[in-house]
Amino acid sequence: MDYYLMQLVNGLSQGAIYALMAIGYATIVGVVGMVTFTHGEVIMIGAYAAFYAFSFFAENLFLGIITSFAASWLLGIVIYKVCYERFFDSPRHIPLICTIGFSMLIKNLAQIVFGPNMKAMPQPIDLGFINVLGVRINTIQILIIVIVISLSTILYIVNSKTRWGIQLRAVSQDKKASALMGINVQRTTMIGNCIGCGLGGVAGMLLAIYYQSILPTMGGVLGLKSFISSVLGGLTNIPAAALGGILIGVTENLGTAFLSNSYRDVFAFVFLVLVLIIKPEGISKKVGGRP
Amino acid sequence: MISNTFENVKKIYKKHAKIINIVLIILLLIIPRLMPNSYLMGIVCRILMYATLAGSLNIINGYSGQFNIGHAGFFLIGAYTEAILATTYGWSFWPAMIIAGIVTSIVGFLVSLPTLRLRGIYLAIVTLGFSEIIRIIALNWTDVTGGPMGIKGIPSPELFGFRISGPVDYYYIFLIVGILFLFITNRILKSRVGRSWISIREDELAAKSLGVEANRAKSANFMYGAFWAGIVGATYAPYYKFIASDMFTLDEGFNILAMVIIGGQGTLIGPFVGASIATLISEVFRFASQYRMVIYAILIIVMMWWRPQGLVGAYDSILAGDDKSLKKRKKSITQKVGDN
Amino acid sequence: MAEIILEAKGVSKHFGGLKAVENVDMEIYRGDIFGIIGPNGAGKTTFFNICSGIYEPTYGEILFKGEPIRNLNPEQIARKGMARTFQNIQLFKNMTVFENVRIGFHIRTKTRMFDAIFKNKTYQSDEEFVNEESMKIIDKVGLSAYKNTMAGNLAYGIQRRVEIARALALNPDILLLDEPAAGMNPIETNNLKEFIIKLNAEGYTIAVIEHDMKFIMSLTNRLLVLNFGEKISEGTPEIVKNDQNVIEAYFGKGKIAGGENS
Amino acid sequence: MRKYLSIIMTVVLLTALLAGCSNAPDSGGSGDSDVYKFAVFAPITGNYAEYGKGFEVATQMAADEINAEGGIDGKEIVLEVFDTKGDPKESADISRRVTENDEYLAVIGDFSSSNAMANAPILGEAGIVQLSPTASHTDYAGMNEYMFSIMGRQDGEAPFFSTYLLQKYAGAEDVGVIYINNDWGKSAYDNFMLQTEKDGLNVVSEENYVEGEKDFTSLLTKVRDSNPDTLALIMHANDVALIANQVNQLGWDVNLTALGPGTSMQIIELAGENVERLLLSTPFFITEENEEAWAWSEEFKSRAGFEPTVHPAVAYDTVYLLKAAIENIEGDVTRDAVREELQNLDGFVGLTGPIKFNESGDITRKYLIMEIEDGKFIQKTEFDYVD
Repeated sequence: MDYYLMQLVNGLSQGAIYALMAIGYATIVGVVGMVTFTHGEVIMIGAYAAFYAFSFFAENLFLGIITSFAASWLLGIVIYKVCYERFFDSPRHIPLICTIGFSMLIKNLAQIVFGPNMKAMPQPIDLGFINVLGVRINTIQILIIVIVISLSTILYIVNSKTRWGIQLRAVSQDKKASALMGINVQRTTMIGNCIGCGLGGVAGMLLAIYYQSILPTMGGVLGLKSFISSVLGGLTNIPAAALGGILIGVTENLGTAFLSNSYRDVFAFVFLVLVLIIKPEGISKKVGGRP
Repeated sequence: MISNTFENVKKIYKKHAKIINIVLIILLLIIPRLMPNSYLMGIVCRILMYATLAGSLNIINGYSGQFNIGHAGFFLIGAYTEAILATTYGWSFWPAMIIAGIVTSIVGFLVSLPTLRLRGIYLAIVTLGFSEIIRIIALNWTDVTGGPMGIKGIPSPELFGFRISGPVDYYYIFLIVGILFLFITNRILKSRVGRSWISIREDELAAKSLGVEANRAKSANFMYGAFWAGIVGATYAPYYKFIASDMFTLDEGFNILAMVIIGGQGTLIGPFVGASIATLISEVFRFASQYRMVIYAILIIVMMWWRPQGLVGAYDSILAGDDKSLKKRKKSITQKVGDN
Repeated sequence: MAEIILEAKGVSKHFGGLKAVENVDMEIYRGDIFGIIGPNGAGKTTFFNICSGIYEPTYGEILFKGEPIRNLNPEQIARKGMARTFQNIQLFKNMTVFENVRIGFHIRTKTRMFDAIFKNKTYQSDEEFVNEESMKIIDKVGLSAYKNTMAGNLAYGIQRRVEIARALALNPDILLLDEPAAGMNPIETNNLKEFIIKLNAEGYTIAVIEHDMKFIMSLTNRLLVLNFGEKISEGTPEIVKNDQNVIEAYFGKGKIAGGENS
Repeated sequence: MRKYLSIIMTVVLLTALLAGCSNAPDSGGSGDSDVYKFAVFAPITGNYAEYGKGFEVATQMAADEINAEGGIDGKEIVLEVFDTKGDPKESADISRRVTENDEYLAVIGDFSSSNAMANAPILGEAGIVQLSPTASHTDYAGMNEYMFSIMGRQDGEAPFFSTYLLQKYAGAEDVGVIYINNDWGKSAYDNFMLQTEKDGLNVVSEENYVEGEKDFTSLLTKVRDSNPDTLALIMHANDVALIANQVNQLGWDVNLTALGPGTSMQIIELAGENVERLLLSTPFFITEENEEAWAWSEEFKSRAGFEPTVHPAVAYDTVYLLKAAIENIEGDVTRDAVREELQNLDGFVGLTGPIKFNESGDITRKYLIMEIEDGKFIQKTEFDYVD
């Protein structure tokens, strides 16, 4: 019994990481209205930004959060300019290919600039743990969950309470109408994209701390997982994307627990496909633009 | 500019169709004699292989407007089916190839079932998931697929007692597969079946209101595309004589997709151009060493900026978007459509 | 009395709490030109969408040639002989007029993949049939001049005609036209009216949605009036014209209607 | 009908373009030029770039050293690196390119078994040696007589690992096995399991993972549930480090042993204290005590910018192996002669230990036991190892 509880906790904490990535992903897709394959690279850049901040300045968590957020934000601007800006009226596969090309570009540049090898991530926080019902939970796991919850809350408040968040939502629902209402659609979209990227960057830093290592190619699998998680949540719904991430994490870990680790990614995908077949729009109702 | 060139080429071609056809066929047949260099022939073979593979993806993405990004999965099934039949059961290449195509097309049918309910990016993610699921199964089902050890020693095909191996011989197989693909696909596209696919791509609701059974047509379309992916996979396996699951990753699927889109969706010629460009770029920039893929990636992006509908993509399609400057050109181009 | 070709029995369609169509009965006889009118948002298009299978009715039953079709999807209904046009023109904009019409022949041809690959008899006779018949229809609708023009590049009024031509290719028992005169100038409207009457004379049963009273009064022989999703009147133009409910809907309360979208 | 023929035309045009722009291999070269040219196949880009870079640096290091000492019989060694991106299709095409150019005496590489095996028929037919430092597929070297691998056969290391390291040295009783699910991991695992059965070692749990996995928590939790006293990790350095870190996060007190990473400083750098007391089997070791290897490691680090793993070390040896083989040639230096002498090479001792090829072109290495103590590798000898 303990064993399955333990696996459940593993799943939850891994799911929390997926959730964090998925929140960023859903924000991007929600406001831009296009699917992106650059998110993995955004995550990677965030992790490397924090890595260099830790190495050159101080091993301070807040410094890490700010640097990774800022670096990914900047990358978000570039992504917006390269992959989205001129393609809002184009068929959707075109920006999609652009993002695939861009992610290839960033990944290969990163291998050249950062070096292709795996590096140890400095640990800005002490790795302690607490025991809950006989299950050991690490500080970093708690930290991740706390950050996921607080970021979702902040995002929710910004989105629903501030003027600016309302603009963001308006743009994500109808770009033309928003433009008619005097909203600067281009700028709002770009900022929305940057927020999503920034969140991805923070997720990257946390991941790197959690796994204590970074690698230029770490983004590939992670980007895919964030994509899957947010699809499960209907792609644009932020809380549902977070829930989707957690569900994927739990599915993977319980799949490993009950069956075999060899098919780990299969569990996630089969679960996803089943959900999609039963509820074609993911676990939530459609909110905002349909990508 | 490019499109003008193509239009001109087409015009010239139409004028002297017969002579050009004959010259072309002779040229195609003697290319290996003109280029006895097997490195270049190897690249030509790779281009031809990818061209047909991208073409088969184009059937799905370009002609029925569905969105498949996991084409590597179909490719894998074709390759493994042929390899298993040829090594474990000692089948000869030709029947194994057909069976590979059929098996892949059955799998294509199964994958298409969710299309009854899903569309757009949701369908895309199902195909992506399918591609990974298939790959992981191939990696783990050791008894049948050799698991991580892959399948080695896949025998070369034989034709009238000749063993076909090496790119110079194989060129003809890839060429025949490619030409057959174009020939058959062209016929289908110009029939009721092809028209129904295109009508679904352009406006599914309207197509339905005209009695086109969208779901059946989409399934058939998926099966047909998958069939050719299986055939190409089956020719791929004995060409390299060794296959393993790491040859069919998602990146490979993205690669095929990029070829289709660079070349242009919705035209038969597009994927061929895309496959050629993509393969050649990655070979020509070999001198750039570690910057090679950086250049490749930049070129993909530049291509999308410069010609989003692909180098020779269809103007006369919803896939080209709503670009006003394109619309003008559409008019002149569509004059040709009436006479087919 | 003639045979009832399309019949609605107590049809309702609810979207969540919104009652777009509520308990509507309708009978269309073979050979009629049947009109459905009502102010904007009265549920006319929704009702059409139910008849053609795009929506499934929440309650009620639709009978087409005496058969229940409520569970059929649009393509099955089209096969049974119902063709329609759309309010916001759903042409294949990137295809020529000729290609548009050819797709209309889908259900009347049989070519399958196998036939196409070998270009056998089925294929050949099908292609011949389609090409000939398409030309005939294009001529009949008066579109010969635009045969090879991209449908999306045509004027609005002509696009409507193309849509009708495409629907005629199905050789339908009934033709549903959803606001065919919308966006047309008076001359075009008049031409359209004559054209519809001509079609009717050739034996097509036609149902028309319209909110232009004048147009429909002079065109149809029977009418159904919807308001807020409910039937408020039915009968010949004469009866409807004098119905108090209709007058109220159009001139009285009609002004404040429009909170919903059909 | 017309359309598709115009397509053929485009293909022809593009082929012409291809013929024009790819610098046609100069097939005029001959064996008696004044350099010895080797082709190095490595994944310089793509997901295996980490290893490709190591290949590039290590082989160049060896070539530079040899050339600084006057080359082979006065002739310089020239290496030409070809990027294969880890894609067997590219690798095969590059192989053809090499076969058509007489200048290349032998091929060093490719990194992955998939690629090396796709190349094998092509290079074998042309009669060029493919000396892969790392291709570990059990069937690779036997594919034809021109194929060589110096990774070391797993029917050597895995039984050693089971018998001497686990049973005799560590005294393990209940072992949990985790292996990477690729050709190398699978064959090491299979050989390991055979030996454990003979040795009567109790394997309580066996799990594998797909390459690229980062999160081992659930897998470790599962293995932990079966209560092993020792974990046998069959994988490369990065993954050993990740697992060691995650074992620590789980707060699990278990003995760690590893087959595969060798004495990579990478492990210690990535996992620090968490790999303290990790036992591993290795054919050679890079420690400060082993001066030659240590100097090599320092040099590699300054050139590549990261710590060497076992892969660059074996890549480094391949160049010296070819040198030794060429020096043994008595007549003309031809591709066949290189193969002949490589096969017959005796008494060669490289950075990674003695190398002698068996019939099929594989080698069986001798292994040592190392332990990490205070962030350093220490050789262990106190066990009855029958040489």
